[in-house]
Amino acid sequence: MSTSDLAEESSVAAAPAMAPPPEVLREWLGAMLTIRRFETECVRLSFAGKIPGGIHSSEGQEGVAIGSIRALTRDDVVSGTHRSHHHALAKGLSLRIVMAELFGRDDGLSGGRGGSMHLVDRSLNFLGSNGIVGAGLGIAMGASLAMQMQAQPFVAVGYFGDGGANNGRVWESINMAAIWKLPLIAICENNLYAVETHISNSMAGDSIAGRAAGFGLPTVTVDGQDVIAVYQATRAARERAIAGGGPTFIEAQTYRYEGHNVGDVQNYREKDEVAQWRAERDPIARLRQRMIDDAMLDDAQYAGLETAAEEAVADAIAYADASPWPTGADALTTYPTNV
Amino acid sequence: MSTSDLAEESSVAAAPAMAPPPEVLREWLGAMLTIRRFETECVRLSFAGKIPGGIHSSEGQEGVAIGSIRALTRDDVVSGTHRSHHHALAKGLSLRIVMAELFGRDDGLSGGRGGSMHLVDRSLNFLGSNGIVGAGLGIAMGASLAMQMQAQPFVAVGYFGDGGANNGRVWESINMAAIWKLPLIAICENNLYAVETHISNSMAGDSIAGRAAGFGLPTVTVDGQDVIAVYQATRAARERAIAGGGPTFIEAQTYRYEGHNVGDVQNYREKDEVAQWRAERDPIARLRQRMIDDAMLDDAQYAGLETAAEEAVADAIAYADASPWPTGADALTTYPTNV
Amino acid sequence: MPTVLTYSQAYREGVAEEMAANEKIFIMGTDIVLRGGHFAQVFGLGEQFGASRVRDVPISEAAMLAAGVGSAVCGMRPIVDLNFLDFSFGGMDEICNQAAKMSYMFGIQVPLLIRATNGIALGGAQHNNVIESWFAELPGLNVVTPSNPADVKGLIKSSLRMNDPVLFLMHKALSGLRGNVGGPDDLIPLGHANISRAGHDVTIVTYGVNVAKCLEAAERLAANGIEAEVIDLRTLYPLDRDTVVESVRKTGRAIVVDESAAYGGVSAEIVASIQEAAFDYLDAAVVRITAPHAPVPNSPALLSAILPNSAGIEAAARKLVEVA
Amino acid sequence: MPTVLTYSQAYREGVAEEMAANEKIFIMGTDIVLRGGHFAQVFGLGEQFGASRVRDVPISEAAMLAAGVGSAVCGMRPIVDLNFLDFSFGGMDEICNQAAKMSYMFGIQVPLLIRATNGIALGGAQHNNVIESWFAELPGLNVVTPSNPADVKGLIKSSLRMNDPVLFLMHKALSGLRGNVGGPDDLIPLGHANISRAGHDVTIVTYGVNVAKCLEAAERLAANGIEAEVIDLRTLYPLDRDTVVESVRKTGRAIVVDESAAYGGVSAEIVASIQEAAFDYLDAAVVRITAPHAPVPNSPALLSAILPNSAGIEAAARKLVEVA
Ligand SMILES: Cc1ncc(C[n+]2csc(CCOP(=O)(O)OP(=O)(O)O)c2C)c(N)n1
Ligand SMILES: Cc1ncc(C[n+]2csc(CCOP(=O)(O)OP(=O)(O)O)c2C)c(N)n1
Ligand SMILES: [Mg+2]
Ligand SMILES: [Mg+2]
Repeated sequence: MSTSDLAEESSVAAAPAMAPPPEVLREWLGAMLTIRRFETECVRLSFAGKIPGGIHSSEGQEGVAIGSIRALTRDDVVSGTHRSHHHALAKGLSLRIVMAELFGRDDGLSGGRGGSMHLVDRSLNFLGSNGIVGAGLGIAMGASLAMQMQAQPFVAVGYFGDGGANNGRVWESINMAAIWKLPLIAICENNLYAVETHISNSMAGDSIAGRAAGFGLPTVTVDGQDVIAVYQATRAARERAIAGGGPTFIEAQTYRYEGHNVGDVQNYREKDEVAQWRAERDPIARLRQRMIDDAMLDDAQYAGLETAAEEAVADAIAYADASPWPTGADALTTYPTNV
Repeated sequence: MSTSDLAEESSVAAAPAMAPPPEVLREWLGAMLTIRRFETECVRLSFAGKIPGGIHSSEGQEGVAIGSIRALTRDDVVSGTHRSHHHALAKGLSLRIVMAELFGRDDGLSGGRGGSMHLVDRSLNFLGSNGIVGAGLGIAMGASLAMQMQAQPFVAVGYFGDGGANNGRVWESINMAAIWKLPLIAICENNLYAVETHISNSMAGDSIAGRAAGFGLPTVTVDGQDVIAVYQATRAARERAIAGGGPTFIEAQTYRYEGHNVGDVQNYREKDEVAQWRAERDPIARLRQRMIDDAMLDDAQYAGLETAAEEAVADAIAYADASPWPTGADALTTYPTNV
Repeated sequence: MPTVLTYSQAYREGVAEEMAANEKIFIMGTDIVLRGGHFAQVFGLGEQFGASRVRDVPISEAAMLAAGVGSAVCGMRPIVDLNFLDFSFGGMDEICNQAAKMSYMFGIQVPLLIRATNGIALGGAQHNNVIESWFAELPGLNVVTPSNPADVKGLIKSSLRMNDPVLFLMHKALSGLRGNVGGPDDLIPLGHANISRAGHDVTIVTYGVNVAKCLEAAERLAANGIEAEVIDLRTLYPLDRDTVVESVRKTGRAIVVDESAAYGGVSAEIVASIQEAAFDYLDAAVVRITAPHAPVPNSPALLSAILPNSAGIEAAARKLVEVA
Repeated sequence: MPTVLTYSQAYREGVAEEMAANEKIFIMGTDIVLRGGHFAQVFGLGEQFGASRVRDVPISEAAMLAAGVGSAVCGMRPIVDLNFLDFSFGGMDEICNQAAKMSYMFGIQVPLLIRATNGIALGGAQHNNVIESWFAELPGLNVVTPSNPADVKGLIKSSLRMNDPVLFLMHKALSGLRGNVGGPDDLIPLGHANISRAGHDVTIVTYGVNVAKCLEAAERLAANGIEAEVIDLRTLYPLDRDTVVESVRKTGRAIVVDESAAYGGVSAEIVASIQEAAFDYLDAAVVRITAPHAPVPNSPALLSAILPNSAGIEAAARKLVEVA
């Protein structure tokens, strides 16, 4: 594993909830910069034909991933969506090995069997991104059941989108977690769009969080572009879950800067809208500014973080590019193997 | 069609919402008595082996079916559940032909192809009972879409149970009806149990209606054992829908007197509980008392209704029993037939 | 002295033994705590193992299966009791896109057992979909279809020790069938067909409820000098093609009996496998006996018209032996 | 002058013509109004027909299919565009237990068209389930699998005039394929296979994306004196067994090519049907060429290892002609 990977900080969860110390915030900033760099490079590499099938960029949503996953320990489980590079990297998956998987190469997480929507690292308790809307939350719910039954002091986090909030199975899982008081944190990344469809055209009711409240579990709405706010909400949810208080529903209001997938024409939103989110609410810019204001960061330090991010991603790309293609032998095994 | 069938009263929907006249209430009372007699006889006939596969008795829930369906016209569509004899009979399906279907005979609604969970009458716009929890609501939702698109002044009513309220597809359909403002009336017959499972063990949140409210549509809770209250709620919902105001969610609080299915041991509830519902909240007894109090009914009239119900059901049973078994030819056709 | 149990009781006993031996096994399903499931297949286990290990769930097929998948990859060995196999429709993604795929995509095995009641009986078209072949066809799943109490017990015990998903399908019409069952250590491995009756004139391949019908036909054929070999597949995946092919190489004639509609499915796979591996030994085309390509009716009068029966099997075998 | 369109455009043109002719037809699907679907298969129709007849829906597969079933039985002719066929998992009950059953149970026909993208390409295991055989096997559904733009247009027009449910499956890898298409009155009926190439030495049966691979193999075989007859099934249900059987009776040899995993499915049905109706004409066992029994990988390097290819088809045909 490359040393530049975004190691998941299990110590963070023990830090005081309200004011993460400067070195912690600097790590978060660097991690968000790394994710952003990773994603912008992935878009470029998709167009260049290096990433077969393309990706769903999480650019703009870095704050949700880092804010929530930095509130977890390594033992806590994370289960993602089709748009999960940020979750995977936040959980500490190796940049190199993720990139190799995106490239379809032998050194990838799954030797090329998975791809962008199927990233996984069992040892880091990242149970996978998921190609199917709503499915990742269900797996997290099941994981939280296992934790409860085994009396483990862990939680499971399941992500889904605003679009996913219209999928019935999501509410089935929320209900099950609520009746059994499972240590589940359901995080809805509401980025306003499901592909081209704005939430106002697909969803009735006042808000996703409002809908969730009817399912009898604590529900919070958080500014997903404020990494510290996301951290605090997740931290509180984790504490409640570990104490036996059951699941929490977090609606994180966020935004994706890129199209739904690489090549999306984006005729469904104004260029201005994207520009405004970038200019006014960017999670990286806001944390940076806050830290500068609080004298936790200077320009040189920030430049250093940027450079480190660029270098780490460049290193991952070089690694992936050098990795051989998998041979067919593996794909030809029958499944289940029953061994 | 036997003249004793519970003809659906399209005139009723034009009557004043608040005080149905005595002759209308007497018809309702007779219809509820007929359903009750039908169901108690069906239980007996199931044990006697006359109804292969048994039934799900709606005894106790007559008020929901009559109250809601008497607020509809013939053109309004109804789509039911596994427990739908009351809906079918309220919609005016022939007692004889329904009974013949339960018997598995050639003169049944579908010549024995359907059975208790698959009753249908297209000409009366009863689009079927349904063996699958939650499915009937979806069909009603689709029917209401067709009405809206064809600018027809009709509504569709879809029923489901408290158990069904935990099935994700129910909420998908509610959401879709709400965003498109479809003329759908979703009626949850909350009889507290799904087979042996009490709602408190399967459902998180304060109430089903409360859950529904988060989906952005008008929601009412009604005493399902008060047939007039159900009528009024449905009437109001229908008026709103026809006026373009979209769907309504009605939670009708009711109770089933019999087990889930014929033979259910019912060790999950106290005998007292059933006795209490029968004694204190029975929809037939309550309407009878109210009519007697208001001098709309005397004992002789009531006895007459009882006798008529008994005779109609006896007639249906005799008809079914005399009907021949279907021959296999029909079952051997390939489907789809593509004709 | 051998124990005689019903098909349902054999399941319960097998599950109870495995649950006692392995505390990671637990059950989720609708109405299983008191009722013990629609076929009383886990009756009493609620009391025996308590509310944590025997759980009533809401009517949320997707969520109960997701709970199964998620808990299976985090240390538990869930049994999700789907009640009727038809209800798998509500959680098809969890079965086919999650449970079935993780081993291949992630290298994470999913020790999830899904029990369901399959097969044709009363209840109408929506409760009698014959779709076991779907799961056998889909890479990543094991499919077990026992025909008698002994096999139920031996196979459920093996299934509960598998590390990959297993669909354990119990035929509606067999639940009351009585028979001897094995002891705590009698396991039947997946992927091994059973020669229910030996014979050399014709091979009859089947599984589940039709095994008894084929044996009945075979008895009558024997009275007429025709010795049929009846093979009970026991598991549809893994599929024991070897036993089938070996038999057909001996008899030169084969009949496949299946309740499914007359298109594809397990029976077509058996036919295709036989002709691939035993073409030169075949004296005549392999005969399929299935239900027609139509939904399943409710009336007993119609049911008996569509289901394979022993007279039809007997007649087909007789004809096959005569012509070839 | 004939019109040349892509496979996706041919669909759009067929749908547009039928929508113009029949105001009951409308479309529901995710992201179809502006994007025109993931493969631009209805690009522009949102603008042409307006928001009532071309509707973006929430990601609610069960509800969009239920909306289809319910509206279909109340006078409309809905097209539910499922995007990837894999997403049918979320509305399987609506397809298989509702749409497919009403005609039989109720005598109510359901003129519902479900469009989906099927077949194997990039995207990983969860977006590449080969399950078209499931729907062909399940009584009550028609299944259409066009292999070229002309067939797309002719078949979608016929499908939109059917009174029973149709699954219209368009292969991912074909969406950009260009070819001539017919005019407004050129309909291709369901249930009629197409002899894509005539020949007398060996019959190759296939559908969808593999038709081109088989034709490629046939050309190379012809250069070596072997004349292969290539049959494009066009629709999996109704299945045109007659055309297949007639061909095999002539050639005495058959190969079935299918992307599905090596168990059951359409290819097994074809093998079983051939040997049932042409056993005495067969010089050798029918050969199946399929993908292995494993989920579908994402890497192009692995994909090419699992998919049938023209070299493999050619080799199989050559061997078949040599040995028999
Ligand atoms: C069950 C299912 N239906 C449809 C899709 C196709 N699809 C993939 S992503 C997506 C949009 C998801 O929107 P949202 O949940 O808001 O997540 P976002 O893309 O905004 O991160 C759709 C429709 C899918 N993968 N799974
Ligand atoms: C999708 C599905 N899951 C499970 C069942 C089995 N089942 C039939 S009725 C029933 C209970 C339904 O409870 P509820 O919705 O409250 O209706 P009630 O029986 O009380 O009328 C169950 C679990 C089914 N028919 N469909
Ligand atoms: Mg979104
Ligand atoms: Mg109930």
